[in-house]
Amino acid sequence: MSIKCPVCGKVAKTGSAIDCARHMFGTGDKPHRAWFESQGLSYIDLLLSQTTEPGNKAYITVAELIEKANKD
Amino acid sequence: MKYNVINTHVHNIDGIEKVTGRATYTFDVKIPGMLYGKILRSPHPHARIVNIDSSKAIELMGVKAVVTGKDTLGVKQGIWRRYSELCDEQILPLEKVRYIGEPVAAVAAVTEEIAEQALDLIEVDYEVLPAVYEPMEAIKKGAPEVHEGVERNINVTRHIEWGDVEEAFENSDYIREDWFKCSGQAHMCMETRCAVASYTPDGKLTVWTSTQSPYYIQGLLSGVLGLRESDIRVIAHYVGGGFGGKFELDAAQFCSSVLSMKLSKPVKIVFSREEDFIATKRRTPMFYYVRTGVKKDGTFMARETRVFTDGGAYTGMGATALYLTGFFHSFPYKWAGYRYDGFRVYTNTLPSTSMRGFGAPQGMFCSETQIDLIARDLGIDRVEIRRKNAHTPNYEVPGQATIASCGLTECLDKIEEWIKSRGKLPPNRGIGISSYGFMSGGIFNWFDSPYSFSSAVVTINYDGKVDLHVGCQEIGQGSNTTMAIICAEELGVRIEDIRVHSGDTAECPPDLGAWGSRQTLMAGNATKMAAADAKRQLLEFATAKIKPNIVYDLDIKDRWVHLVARPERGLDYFEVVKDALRGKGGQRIVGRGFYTPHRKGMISPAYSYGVQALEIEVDPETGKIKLVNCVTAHDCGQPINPLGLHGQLEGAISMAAGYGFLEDMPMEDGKIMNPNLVDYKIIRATEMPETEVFEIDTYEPEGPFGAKEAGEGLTNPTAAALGNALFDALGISVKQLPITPEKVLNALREKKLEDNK
Amino acid sequence: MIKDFHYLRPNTVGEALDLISQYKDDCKIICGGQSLLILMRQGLVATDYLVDIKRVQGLNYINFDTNEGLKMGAATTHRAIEKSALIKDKFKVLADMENNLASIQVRNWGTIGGNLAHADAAGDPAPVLMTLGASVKVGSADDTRIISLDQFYVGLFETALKEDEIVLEVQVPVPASRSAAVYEKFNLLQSDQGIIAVAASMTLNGDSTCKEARIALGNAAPTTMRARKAEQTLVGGKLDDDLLEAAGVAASEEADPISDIHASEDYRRHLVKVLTMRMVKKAWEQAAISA
Amino acid sequence: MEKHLLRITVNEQEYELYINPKSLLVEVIRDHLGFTGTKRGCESVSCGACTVMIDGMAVKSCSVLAMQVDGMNVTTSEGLEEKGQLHPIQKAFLDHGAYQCGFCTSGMLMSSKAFLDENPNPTTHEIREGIEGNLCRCTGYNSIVRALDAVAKGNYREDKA
Repeated sequence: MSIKCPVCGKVAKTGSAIDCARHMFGTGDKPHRAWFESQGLSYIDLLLSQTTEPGNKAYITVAELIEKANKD
Repeated sequence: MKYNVINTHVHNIDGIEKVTGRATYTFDVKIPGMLYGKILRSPHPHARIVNIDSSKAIELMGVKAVVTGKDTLGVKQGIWRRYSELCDEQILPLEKVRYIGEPVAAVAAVTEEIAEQALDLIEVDYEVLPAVYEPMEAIKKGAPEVHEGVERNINVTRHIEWGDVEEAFENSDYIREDWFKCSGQAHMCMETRCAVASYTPDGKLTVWTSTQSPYYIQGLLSGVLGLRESDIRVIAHYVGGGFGGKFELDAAQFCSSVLSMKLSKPVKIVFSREEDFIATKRRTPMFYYVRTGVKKDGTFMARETRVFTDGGAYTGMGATALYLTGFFHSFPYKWAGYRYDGFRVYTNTLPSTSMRGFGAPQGMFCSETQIDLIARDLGIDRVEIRRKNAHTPNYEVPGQATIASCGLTECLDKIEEWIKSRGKLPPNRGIGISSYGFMSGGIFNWFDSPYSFSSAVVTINYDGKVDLHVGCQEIGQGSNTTMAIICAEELGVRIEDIRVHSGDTAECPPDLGAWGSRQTLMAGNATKMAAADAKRQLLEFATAKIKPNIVYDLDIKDRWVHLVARPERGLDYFEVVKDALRGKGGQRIVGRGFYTPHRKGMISPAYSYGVQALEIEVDPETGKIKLVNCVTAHDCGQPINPLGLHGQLEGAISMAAGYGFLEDMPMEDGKIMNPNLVDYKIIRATEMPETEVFEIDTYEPEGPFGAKEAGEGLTNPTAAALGNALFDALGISVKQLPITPEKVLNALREKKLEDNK
Repeated sequence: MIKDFHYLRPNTVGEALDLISQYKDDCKIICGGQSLLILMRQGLVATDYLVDIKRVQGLNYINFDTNEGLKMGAATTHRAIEKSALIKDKFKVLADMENNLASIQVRNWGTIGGNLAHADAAGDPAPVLMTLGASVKVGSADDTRIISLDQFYVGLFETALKEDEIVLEVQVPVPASRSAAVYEKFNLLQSDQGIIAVAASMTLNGDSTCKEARIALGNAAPTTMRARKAEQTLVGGKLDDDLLEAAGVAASEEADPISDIHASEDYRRHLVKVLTMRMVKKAWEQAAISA
Repeated sequence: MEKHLLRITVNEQEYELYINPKSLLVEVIRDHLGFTGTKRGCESVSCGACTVMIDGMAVKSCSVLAMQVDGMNVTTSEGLEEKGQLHPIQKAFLDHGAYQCGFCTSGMLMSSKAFLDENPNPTTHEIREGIEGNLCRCTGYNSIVRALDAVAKGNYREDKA
């Protein structure tokens, strides 16, 4: 199934959760940021980990939450 | 186009003074009754000032005054007069200190020695506060607050985006992520920050100082001292270097002024070299995350970049550096989708700010290093991949910039030729390349100046000598000479006919000053316009005298006023001047010119381009790098002063190569560990590589005679070229500046481990 | 700012030594002052009396004879040593070392005696002179004595000089036949002191095996030091990669370097190894072809 | 602190003055005698901006007590001209743009003069070693090397006559 952005409903071409996460990060406007906080995450801290540590930890964490959000 | 003065061999017009020791810098200024000031600085990175007791100091024989924040208006100042929240620095803070070396008090005494002794007698009662030194720490929840109420210590954020970035990534065949760390760098002007302030009972203040922008200093002093702007005269006839570190208000200027106003006596403050290292500002350290998507054939599709910069204790010009690093990180290539998010974070360290390149060297180091890695991953030639994506004339960077002239492709061709000409290199040699580009002056007006960005006044005297008054600032880059050349060319006289007046707000029109490579284009346009205005007036009289068929045009070349169509028919320039003066009732001929950019995008009216190749030799046993050759193909539009241009190029290489492998400002608990010229390494004559430059001539419609930026952008490529040369020589890529021998060695060890896998 | 002091400028060595024995701890000696004045300006050194021996008669000379060897007055400048035809001919390693010591300006005014007495472990002359088996003649008002450079350095910026003694002369014996000495420092700027510096002198037997090896390390410990373990691994050996490796490893192990902003301890040890191997090899090869 | 009598010749003019013996040569030259062409750029004898010639030798005047040059001859950049004529090295600096902000120039000129006096036919590497004690943040040195090379090659010889 193709994943929808839980905030604006955008569907990435690949439909993958990870690309949806990238979309949410990249857009990064107030509503999208708010969603991170609503999930008990911190947008800044996720950015930090993405910016400082190799690997994709932040995107993956968010992708999992998005999948979860899409399920329910 | 054949010119008489432009692009000819011209001596700097201030050369004689400089090679005979006659040039008088602020450092040399001595006036009757002058006192000497010294500044007491905080030993703590973060502390509340509870009390300052200067009673003992004031009793010391020879001490005339001690001032603290309480003796000032307590204005939080900055160049950001349009954005008051970014004006966050009290030069003598009232509440607390935020970095080691921040001023807390200043003393004036009859000698420097007594002033220094007095500092030891001032008792400051500090309440030491928890401090934070790394942006990645400062931004975490619960980190100490550098400025009260600034959440997560985030000072400014900048976002740049165009195209559909997600889609561009989806359409990419290959995506690469890299992490980089760029260090700070000291401007290290040979003349340290210094000022002589003289306040007189008539309420007027004169300040001799070492600055890149007398007009900014005049305006800023007016704000912090509560004086009328025009009652402040700022004089900077000779300036011992600037490099982006001398257009903000500094403690030498502020404290000497406050002391002088208190005493109505001249006060001189000269920073020691150590003060200049620990208590001015520095190039902005940056953490870069870069994710880039490309097609199999090397076409750049998408780039997403996140940057955290170490802002230090105050904003300085760091907010602009944060924006420009993000923009020039995309430069000089075309991207279907580009997204940049930058965060500037306060820490309890020396504030960071603009420095030659204004954020671009960091952005380009990360970009150009990754491009070489991508080229290797895809098996594409490194010149080819750059050529494929290069900016071209009349390209528009969506929503950001409109490019007119652009010689990047020609530059790449030239450099490719040169690399081929080197043939097969001996072992442990490598050549690295980096493209670059830069702005020709920022369109930004954070200062909210009501004046034109640049102005010029040309006055022709009875004897034909021309007085050119400009507000643009000579700091060694040769702007006085450039303006003299432009004026002489436009007016049709010789360089020796021009006398340039600059560096004095009482004599010269306002001008934003020497930063962002703006003067050749902006002050150059103003000067050209003023000269044209004066020439028009001369030609009116000449026309009346020659009485040509009115379809004929007149012009002046090399002091000969003539018909363009029949050059032999004309008059001597000096005769025409004499007649014109009489015709004007004895008034000297005065021409006015001014320039302010309009409808030129977000950044600059024009962009320079180039490609640099750096050949190095590495000792694989020690990791030591030796610079061998540095060749640059350079599109700066129409060169105005070739001698000055070459000097700018070589100077930029020495400074930028230093950034690449030598210069760093390591800290422990907020304390800079190398605040002296023994431990802070600067390239000396023996470390400088041979240099060669190919001028790629283009014509920039927005620039005077087609000229554009020529000195600052050259700081952008060298660190990247150095890293890429190491990659070429040994196949290792060091992503942390500076690239020290130890880092090279560690990278070699890691490579061995991987190769053995 | 420099603290006030009484300035004394004796004309003869005798006068100088009398003043020093009179003021002892209360006086400091300045010769070239290229290092001392920096410390005084930083307030790290203050003194009541400053005795200036820069122009004292009879401290500025370079002599050589085939029995006594080389003798240099303490006030001989670095530049004089660098330029001396005699030294270029008999002790090329000294001239080469001087040529890379700081800048011409410093070499023009700074002196060999002052440099050795300053006892900076990163100083260039000490390791070279050590490998050449040099000694210093030191004197007080009462008498003079000879101290081998090996015994001269006792701690960080500390020498074996008594409070009333000064360095008068540097003595270098005539090099043995089939011997050669070389020196290299690792730095980022050519005129800098070494982050690590290594000097080596090799003396060979007729069969080109190692008869004697002297290795000295600069900036690898609180004082300039001999790498004796490394030397021992070489004695009797033939020049090959394993032996060089062994000597390099030994030197890097007996070194006692610090970590600072210029290099970590590990990296310094690595440099000791690399430079030791290079210097031993170079000296060995030069000795082999030397008469 | 008792002052000492200093007899010193600067740019061929003899001076006698009483100074605190801790005065550095650069302080006497700049502050007492007013030859401000000589600059100061550091406190660590690193930058060379204060370079002067003492009896023909290039020396950093911040690294020497004035009393140590008692009775000696000092030349600063102000002493290079002869009868209003620029010295060949000064002309070469102009022709080659071997200065920008100019703050290091006086010291650079004195190192250059002393170096070429001693070594009139240097290689370019020797020239680089000759000025390595002088920092310049503006030029990258190569224009200075070209200027000195031109003087050494005799391009300004007619000026020397």
